[in-house]
Amino acid sequence: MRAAIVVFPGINRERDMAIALTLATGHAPRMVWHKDTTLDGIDLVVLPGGFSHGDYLRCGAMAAQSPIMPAIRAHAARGGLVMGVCNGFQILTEAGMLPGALLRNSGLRFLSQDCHLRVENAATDFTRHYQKGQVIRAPMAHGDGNYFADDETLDRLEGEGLVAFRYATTSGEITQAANLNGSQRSIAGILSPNLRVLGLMPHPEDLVDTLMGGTDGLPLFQALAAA
Amino acid sequence: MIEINQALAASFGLSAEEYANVLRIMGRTPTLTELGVFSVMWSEHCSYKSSRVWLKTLPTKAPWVIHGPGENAGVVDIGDGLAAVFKMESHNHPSFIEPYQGAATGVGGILRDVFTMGARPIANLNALRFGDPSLPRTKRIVDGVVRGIGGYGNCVGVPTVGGEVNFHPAYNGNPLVNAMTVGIARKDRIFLSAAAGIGNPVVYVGSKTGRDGIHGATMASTEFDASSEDKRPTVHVGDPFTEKLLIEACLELMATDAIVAIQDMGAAGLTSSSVEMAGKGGVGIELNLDHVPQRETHMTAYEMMLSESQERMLMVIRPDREAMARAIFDKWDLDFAIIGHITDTGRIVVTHNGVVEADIPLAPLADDAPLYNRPTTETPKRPPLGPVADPVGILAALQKLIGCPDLCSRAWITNQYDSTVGGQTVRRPGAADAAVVRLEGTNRALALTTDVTPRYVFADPEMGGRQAVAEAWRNLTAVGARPLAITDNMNFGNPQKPEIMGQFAAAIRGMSDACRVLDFPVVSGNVSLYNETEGRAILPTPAIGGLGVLDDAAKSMGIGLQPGLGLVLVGTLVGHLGQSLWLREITGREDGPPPPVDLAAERAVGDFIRAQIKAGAITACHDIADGGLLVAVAEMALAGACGAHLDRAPKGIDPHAFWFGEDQGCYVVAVLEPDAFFLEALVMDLPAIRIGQTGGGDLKLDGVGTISVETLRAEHDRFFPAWMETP
Amino acid sequence: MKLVVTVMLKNGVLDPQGKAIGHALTGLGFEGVGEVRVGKRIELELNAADDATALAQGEEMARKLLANTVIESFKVELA
Amino acid sequence: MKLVVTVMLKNGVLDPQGKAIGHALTGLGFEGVGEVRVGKRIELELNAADDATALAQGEEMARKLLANTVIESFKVELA
Ligand SMILES: Nc1ncnc2c1ncn2[C@@H]1O[C@H](COP(=O)(O)OP(=O)(O)O)[C@@H](O)[C@H]1O
Ligand SMILES: [Mg+2]
Repeated sequence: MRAAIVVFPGINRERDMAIALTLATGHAPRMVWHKDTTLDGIDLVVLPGGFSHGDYLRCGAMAAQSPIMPAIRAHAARGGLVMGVCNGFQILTEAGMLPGALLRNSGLRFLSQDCHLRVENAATDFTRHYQKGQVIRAPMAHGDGNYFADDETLDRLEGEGLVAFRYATTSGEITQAANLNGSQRSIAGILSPNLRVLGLMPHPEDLVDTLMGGTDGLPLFQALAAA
Repeated sequence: MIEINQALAASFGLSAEEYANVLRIMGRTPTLTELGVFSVMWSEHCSYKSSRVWLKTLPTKAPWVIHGPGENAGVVDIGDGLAAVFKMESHNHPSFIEPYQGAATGVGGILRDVFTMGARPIANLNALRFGDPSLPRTKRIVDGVVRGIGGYGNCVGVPTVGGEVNFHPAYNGNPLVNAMTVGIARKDRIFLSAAAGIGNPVVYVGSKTGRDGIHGATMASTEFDASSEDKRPTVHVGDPFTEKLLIEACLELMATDAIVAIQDMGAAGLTSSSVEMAGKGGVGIELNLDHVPQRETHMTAYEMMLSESQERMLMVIRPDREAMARAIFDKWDLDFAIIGHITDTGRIVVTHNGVVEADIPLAPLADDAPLYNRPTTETPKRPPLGPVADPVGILAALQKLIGCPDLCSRAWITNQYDSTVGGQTVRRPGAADAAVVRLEGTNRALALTTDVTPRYVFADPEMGGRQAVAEAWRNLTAVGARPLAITDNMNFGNPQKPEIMGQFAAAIRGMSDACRVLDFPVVSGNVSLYNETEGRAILPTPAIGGLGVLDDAAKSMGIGLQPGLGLVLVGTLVGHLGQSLWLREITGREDGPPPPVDLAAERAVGDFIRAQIKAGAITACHDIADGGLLVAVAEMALAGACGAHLDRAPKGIDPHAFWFGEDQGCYVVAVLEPDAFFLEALVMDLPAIRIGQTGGGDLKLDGVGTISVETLRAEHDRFFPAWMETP
Repeated sequence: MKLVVTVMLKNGVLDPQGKAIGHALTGLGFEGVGEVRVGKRIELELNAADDATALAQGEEMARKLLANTVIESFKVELA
Repeated sequence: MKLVVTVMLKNGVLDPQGKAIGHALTGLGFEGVGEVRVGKRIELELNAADDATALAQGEEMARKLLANTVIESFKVELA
């Protein structure tokens, strides 16, 4: 697994992501500058979390116009793996590579706390090491994670099994209270139709070490390492 | 043209005597820009004229101290060839004027003090004091300050891992926002600010200069621009995105050999950075303001020298590295401009549009800076409290205390701060007595805390100063860390009042004693005076930021209980209710002396606790502080979602005094083998008594009653959301 | 010349900020407050050959960057 | 009736967002982009006796809640 992390100005979880990928794959990912234009020899492209371009205007809007984006699109079009986490998810929606948009959290406050995710589709290169219906814990840290799409899009995502994760209670129930940011249908992560592009808001990369409180995020990286 | 005279100098904040000194040094009437330079360099903020004589008495040395006070931040050796760089700084007044931007730029400023020394910031903390929660203004300030700290810290990607929040009416018109940053550098790669190398270029990097925060006194001089009042608020707006780029660009350049000296542009921006760099290096400096990147048009020399625009740095670099340095800043889309060079004249010379706007000898500017030994009066000692009856009972008091603004859950605040970015946060806010952050790529971790109990300092400044340092040391100890050093933020009222200066002097004495006995020197700090509104001073608040190290991050200790353990109280608890929260919240009194701190006992008990944690004998540990023993146990129960069965209070002490007294130097520990633990304590001749057993979902107090942990949680969690999320 | 690009959330996209403001206004005692919606006003100096060019450029800027047409609608005007 | 309250940062106050947008537009190849400033547009339905009352209420709302007059200026209009 040859992974690359795209470094947009203002992102800040690239180191966390590199640690998780290194742990799972045994070697350090390549760091790719947003002004680069090629992704040769890469199997997995990761768009990490943070505040690209300060999250000014709209989260991810300016990064979605970066010089590297055509190469990422081409990589996805070839069936390559792409994962966008938090700001990375926002960038993927702004770039139109995943449907919908991420609006301001419904409570209008930044949310930094652990949340629980129910794995909705375990038959992907990202989620194979989880069971469908399994509940995992992950830290969230965002101000704009409120997933929005029109009903038609939501129905299609659900119908085609493209919802990867939903916010849930510890026992796996989908409730309004567990849906901390107000996302439509409690959606926390979605997939492209070929299941090779994943966007999700919470941070599995920050829960890969018992010292930091758990390893619920590790199977995702191990699955990728084996993909 | 504006006339330069004593009246103008007075409006710039210079006294008649100070202005006479300016005239003597210059040998002529200064220009407006020169007067501006003197006024900011001799301001309380930059010159420490009221506090310097006292600050000098603080202990600042230890074998592990690499740089004590005098640099942008303190530097201590933390092993493995690494150094921790840290400092705390206040942004009190700006946060009152505009809470969001005031707090945000406070975070930005302290970050720059740390990365300017070559350290990557790895953690932020803060110490906040607000007024009476029942005032609408307090709510607005809390909301803005919390959003501002989060808005800046989250964006730059430095986890906010700890802090403290208190409420008291003394802060109604003057909240305190103290921000602390901790960074990590290789200990042989620390960057200092002393300029060197005659002819070396002086480089300006970061954001462009605007008319931000130019001294209020000048604002009133509308001659500069008749319509300026409305256009130039003194508020700074922070740009955390640019700060993030600045961090990355500076650290990238610091990995090379290009930088000779570097200094952030903080208060009094270009003036203090250039004066201090040249002054410290014993050289001269020449600036040509035509080359300063400007955001606004027609800026004068005076405005550029005094602007406090954020996210800017000044460097002296090697001339042959200019192209490489420029390329790095270009890559990060930041301004990079050579605005002058180092000279051998010992003077600062500033030109603009071909005119010399300032030409000042640096040595007298620094050496003849005012220094005041202001009169002090001692705070009278408080008489002992005497007996106080318990009007409500133990469990009712516990419920009230655990939910009161000073003790309730801070989750509403900490959940707005990104505490996990970086992936190294071992102990998040609320999980332990100090935050624990691992050093990436090592097994080591830093423990970090901020502490002071202002009501103690107010009642007895010397004991309160001592307590603040002792509590920081204790909190680091409770997570198993070796306490190394502190930074401090001295927030006081008007130093021209002898009783305020007396508080300051006594607090410093108390702090110094504690630092000495605990081997816990001061390596950096900040002083914020004149915290008064309408003649009413804040409570004296010497906030302490403590730093300790753990050789093994996996050995850090939290406060959460688990079932099946013995609960032990270590330390001498006599039930001191003076200045306790119980006294205030339950009887409405703020009376009596604060609890005494016996430094020798503090040290002995703390060293024992640390050794026991290291030996693996302890499973959870919490010091006794605000609210006393029972609140400490309740917090441990909440953190671990596990109850406890507590024995009766010992004979000879009132139960409410036992459960709620705020005696110092005490810890509650949960241990698997109490007998072995008692034996260890006995060997060391330290007081340790069994107080109960963990397990179940309730706190059961023998002879008192039972309350469920979930009931406590409901009380604990209620205040902030109920207060802040209803219009 | 100066362009003004106004960006508002489309109808049907929930606007929590607008809702919160409406709530707060009512809480402050203002009566008769109905729906509140919050959008952006972007003012930009532009050096264009003429008004029509400027407006056309503004449209393109909005479509490419200033608005996300999945959730937002926009309007471009000369100031 | 419908009120529109426009809130902009005062002149001279740094607008980091506007700065970043200007930068991005130039990066996208738009030429001649000068200063960019970003503000808020708040549209609100209001049930008031007449236009003058509505405008007066809007002013008060802006001063009390919608604008931060330390750093922002505002304008109230009827839509
Ligand atoms: N209360 C204090 N205790 C210890 N050191 C202090 C204190 N106040 C200021 N200092 C030290 O004095 C120096 C100047 O501080 P300051 O003016 O805040 O620096 P900066 O301009 O970098 O913000 C720093 O080295 C700081 O650590
Ligand atoms: Mg500094």
